[in-house]
Amino acid sequence: MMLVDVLCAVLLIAGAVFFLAGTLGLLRFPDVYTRLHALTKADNVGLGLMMAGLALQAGSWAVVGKLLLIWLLVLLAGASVAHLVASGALKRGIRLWKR
Amino acid sequence: MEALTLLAWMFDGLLGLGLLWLAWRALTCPDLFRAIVLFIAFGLLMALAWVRLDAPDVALAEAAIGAGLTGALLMAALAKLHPTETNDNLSVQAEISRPKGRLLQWLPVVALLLVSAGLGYVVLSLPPYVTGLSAEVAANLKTSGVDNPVTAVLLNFRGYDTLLEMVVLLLALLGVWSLGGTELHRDTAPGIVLDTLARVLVPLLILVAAYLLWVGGHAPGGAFQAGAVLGAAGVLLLLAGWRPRVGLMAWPLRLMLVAGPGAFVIIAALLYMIEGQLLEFPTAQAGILILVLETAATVSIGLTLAALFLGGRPRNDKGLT
Amino acid sequence: MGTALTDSPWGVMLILLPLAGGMICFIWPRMAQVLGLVTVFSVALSVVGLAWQMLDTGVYRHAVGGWGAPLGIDLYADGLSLLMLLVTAMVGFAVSVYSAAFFEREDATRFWPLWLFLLAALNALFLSADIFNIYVTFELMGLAAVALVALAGGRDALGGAMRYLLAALLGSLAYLLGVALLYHGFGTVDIALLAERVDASPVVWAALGLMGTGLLLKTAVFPLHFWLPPAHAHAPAPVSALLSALVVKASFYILLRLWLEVFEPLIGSEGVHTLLGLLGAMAVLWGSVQALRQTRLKLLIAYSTVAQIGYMFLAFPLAAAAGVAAWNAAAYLAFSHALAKAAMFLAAGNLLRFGGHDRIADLDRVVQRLPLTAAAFALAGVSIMGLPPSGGFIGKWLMLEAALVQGRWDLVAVIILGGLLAAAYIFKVLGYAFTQADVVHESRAVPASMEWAALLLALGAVLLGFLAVPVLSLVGIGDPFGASEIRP
Amino acid sequence: MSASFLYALVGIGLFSLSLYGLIVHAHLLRKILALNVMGSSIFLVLVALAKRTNEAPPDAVPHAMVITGIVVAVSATALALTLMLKLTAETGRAELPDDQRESH
Repeated sequence: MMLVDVLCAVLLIAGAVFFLAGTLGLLRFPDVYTRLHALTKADNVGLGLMMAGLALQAGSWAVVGKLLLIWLLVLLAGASVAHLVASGALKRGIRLWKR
Repeated sequence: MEALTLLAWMFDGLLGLGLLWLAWRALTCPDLFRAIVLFIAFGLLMALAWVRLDAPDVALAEAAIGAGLTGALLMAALAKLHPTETNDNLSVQAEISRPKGRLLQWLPVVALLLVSAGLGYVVLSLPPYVTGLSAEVAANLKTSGVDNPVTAVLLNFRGYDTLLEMVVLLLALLGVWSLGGTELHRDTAPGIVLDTLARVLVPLLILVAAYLLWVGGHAPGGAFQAGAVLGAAGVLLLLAGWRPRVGLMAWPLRLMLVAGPGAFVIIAALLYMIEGQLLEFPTAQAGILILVLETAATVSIGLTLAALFLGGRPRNDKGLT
Repeated sequence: MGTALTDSPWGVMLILLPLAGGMICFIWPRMAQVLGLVTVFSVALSVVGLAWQMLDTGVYRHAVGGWGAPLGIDLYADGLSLLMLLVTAMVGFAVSVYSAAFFEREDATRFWPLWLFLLAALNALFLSADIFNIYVTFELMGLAAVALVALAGGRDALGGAMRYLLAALLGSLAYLLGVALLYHGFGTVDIALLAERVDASPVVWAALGLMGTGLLLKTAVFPLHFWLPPAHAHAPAPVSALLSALVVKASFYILLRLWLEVFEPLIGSEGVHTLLGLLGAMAVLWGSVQALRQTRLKLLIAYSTVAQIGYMFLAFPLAAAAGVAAWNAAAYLAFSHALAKAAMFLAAGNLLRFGGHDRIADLDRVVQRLPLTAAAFALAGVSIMGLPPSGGFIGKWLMLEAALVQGRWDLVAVIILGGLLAAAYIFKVLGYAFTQADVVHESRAVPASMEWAALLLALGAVLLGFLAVPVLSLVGIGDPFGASEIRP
Repeated sequence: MSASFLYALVGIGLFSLSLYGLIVHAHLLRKILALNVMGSSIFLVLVALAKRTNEAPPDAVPHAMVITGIVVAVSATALALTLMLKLTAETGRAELPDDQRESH
C-alpha cells in the first residue's frame, strides 16, 4: 500500500507546484491578459493532478466520479470566466502589454 | 503524530491570520471594487475555516450564500452605484474617511483593543471540554425523522426558528419590492460564452440543488444549501439576460415565493390540530413531512435570492405589483 | 363553554394568524386591506382569549415541537408579556383602522403585508422564552420596521430608514454575541434554565455588557438615541405610532426580562443600575429640552419618546430597594405611554393631512376646524405630562412613591422636572393650535375614522388612570418581578 | 489552547475590526461590508466553541443557529443595499445625510 500513498503524495505536491507557479504568474505578469493566462493554466493542470492524487485515496467509484465532475466544472467555469474578464477588459480599452 | 499536529497548528494559524488580514484589507481598501473582491475571498476562507471546525453544512451555506450570493449582491449594487461605462477601469475610488484630530483617531482604536482583550479573556475562561447539547440531539435523533443532526435541529428541534427565518427572507424581498428597487440594467447583449455557460450550467445546478436537498436527510446538505444553489442558477440566468415572462409575474411567482413559509405555517396549523403542540412532527411521518417542508423551502429560498439579486419590482401589466 | 375557551390555542394563534394573514395579503394584493383588518381583529380577540385563559390557569407555557426546554424552544407568557401583548393588540387595532383610510391604493398593498409581519414579530417576541429565538424575532421586527419607515419615500425617510437599519443590525449582532457567550458558557439558550445555571462569572458580565449595549441601542436610550428622531419623525404617521408605541418597548421588555431572570446574580451590583438610572435621567432631561426646541410637530413627538423612555429606566436604581413597586411603575408607564404616544402621532398625521405641513408655528385654528384631533392631542398630552386622572399620572406617582420611600431626592427632582418640561412642550403646541396662523392655506378633509382612532387611543390613555388595580393584578400573573422571594 | 479557541479568538479579533470599520467609515457600502464581516465573526465564535468536544462530533445546535444567521444576514444585506441605492439616487452621495454635511 505504500506505493499508492507515495504516488498520491507525488501527485498532490506536483499539483501544489502548479498552483504556486500560477500565483507567481499572477504577481509577476504585467497586464491582466497574461495574468489570466497564468491562472487558468495553473488551475486546470494543478487541479487535475490534485484530483488524480485524491482519486487514489477515494473509497468508492462514486467519489472518483464526483472528483472528476468537480474538475470538469472548474475547467468550464475557469475558461468562460477568463474569457469574460478578458472581453470586459478589452471593452474597457485596457491595451495589451508590449515590451 | 507530533509533526501532524504541528502541521495542523501551522495551517490553523495561517488560516486565522489570512482571515484577519483579508478582513482588514477589505474594510480599509480605498477601491470599493477591490474591497468587494477581498470580501468574497474572505467568505471563501471562512468556508475553509468551517471545514476545519467539522461544520460541513455551515461550510456549504457560507460558500453558497455568505461568499457567493452576498458577493453577487454587492457587485450588482456597486454596478448600479457607479455605472462603469464612464471610467476606464473598474476601480471605484471612495476616499477613506479618517476621523479628524488625534484624539478622535486613537480613541476608537484603544477602546476596541480593550473590548477585544476583555472578550478574549472571557472566551479563554470558558471550560476547555464541553459537549453542549450534542447528548440531547443524539438521544432524540432517531425520533426526529432525519439522520443528519444539523438538519434535525434546523427542521425539527428548532423548527420554529427556521419558520421565522424564512419569513425574514420573504420580508427582505417585500422590503426591496416596496422600495421599488433599481432594475439590473443590461448595457450590452450577453456574449455567446455567457449564454452557453448558462445553458450548460443551469440544468446541472438544478440537479445539484435536488441532490443537496435529498442528501440533507443523512449527510451535509439540506434546504438552505439547496436553495442557495438554486438561487445561484437564477442569478446566472439573470446575468445571461433572461427575464421571466410578464404573465408569470403576478400570483404564480408570489405563490412560489410564499411556498416555503406558507407550507411551514399550514403544516404547523394542521399538526397543532392533530398533536396539540405547535410543529410537533408525529415520529412515523416526521421524515416525509420534513422532506415536504424542505422542498417547499428550497423553491422559495432559490426564487427569493434570485429576485433579491434582480432588485427591481417585476413589472406586470395589471400595474398591481 | 369555559373549557373550550381555556384550552384552545390562543398563544399559537397569536403567531400563526398574522403570519398567514401577511402571506395571503402578499399573494392577493387587491384584498390586502380587508384581510389586514380581519387578521388584526382576530389577533386582538386571541389576546383577550389568552388573557381569559391565563386568569384561569396562570402562566402559559408551550413547548414548540414537544421537545421541551434545552433542546426545543418554549413559548412562555406571564403577566408582563400579557400586558405587552394587550398593548400591541390595542395600539395595533387602532392603527389598522387609521391606516385603512390613510394609505392610497398603491401604498396600501405594500403597507399591510409589512405591518402584519411586524405584528407577528412583536407577538412572537413577547411570547418567546429562548434568547436565540428572540434574536430572530428582533431581525424580523427590525427589517419590517425599516421597510415601513422607508415606505414614505423621499430623502428624509430614506436617510432615517438607513440609519435605523444600521443601528438595529448593530444592536442585534451585539446581542447575538452575548447569546453565543451565554450558550457556550452554560449549554442552553432557554431563559428559565439560564436563570438557574448563571453565576457571577466573567462570561455573564461580558454577556450583560454586550446584550445590554445592543438592547440600549435598540431602545434608543440617551447616548444611543441618535437614530430614533429622524426615523420616527419622517415615517408615515401610522408607522411612527407603531414604532414609538410598540417597537421601541419590545427591546425594553427584553432588557427587563433578561435583567430580572438571566442576569439576576448581577442585580445587586451598585454600578450597573446607577449607570442605567443616570442614562434614564439624562434621557428625560435631554429629550424634553430637545422636544421644546423643535419647530416640526412630528420631531417634537419623537424627542418626547426619547424622554419618556428615560422614565422607564429610572426604575432600575429604584428597584434595588423598592422591588415590585418600581417595576409596576415602569410597566404602567410603558402601557400609558404606548397609548398616549400612538394617539399623538395619529393626531399629528391628521394635522399633516389637513394642513399639508406639520410646522407647529403655522397650525391654523386647528381646535375649531379639527376638534376631535385637537382633543386627542390634548388628552394624550395629559397622559404624557402625568396629570391626574391619566395612566401616566399613576405610573409617575408609583415611581415618585418608590423614590420618596428610599429618599432618592435626585430621582424625585428628575421626575418632576421632566413632567414640567413635558407640560411646556405640549402647551406650546396647544397654544399654536388655538391661535390663527398668519399664512392661511387651503385645507384637505380628514376622514372621520382617522380622527376617531386617535381620540379613542387618547381616551384609553386617560381611562387607564382609573384601572390601576385590575391592570396591576393582571401584570402580577406568574410573578414576573420576583415579588415572592424577599429581595436581599 | 486547542484549535477551537484559536478560531474563537480570531472571531473576537474580526468582531473588533468590523466594529471599527462600521464606526469610522462614512461610505454606506463599507458599513454594509463591515456588518457582514461582524456577522461572520460572531458565527465563527459560535461554531469554534462548538468544537470543544475533542474527538467526538461537534455540537449540532450552534451549526443550525449559524445557518439561520447566515440566511438572516443575506436578507438584511439585500435590504440595506437597496436602501443605499435609493438614498444615493435621492441625495447623490452614498452616505448618511448628516455625514454628508460634515464632510464638505
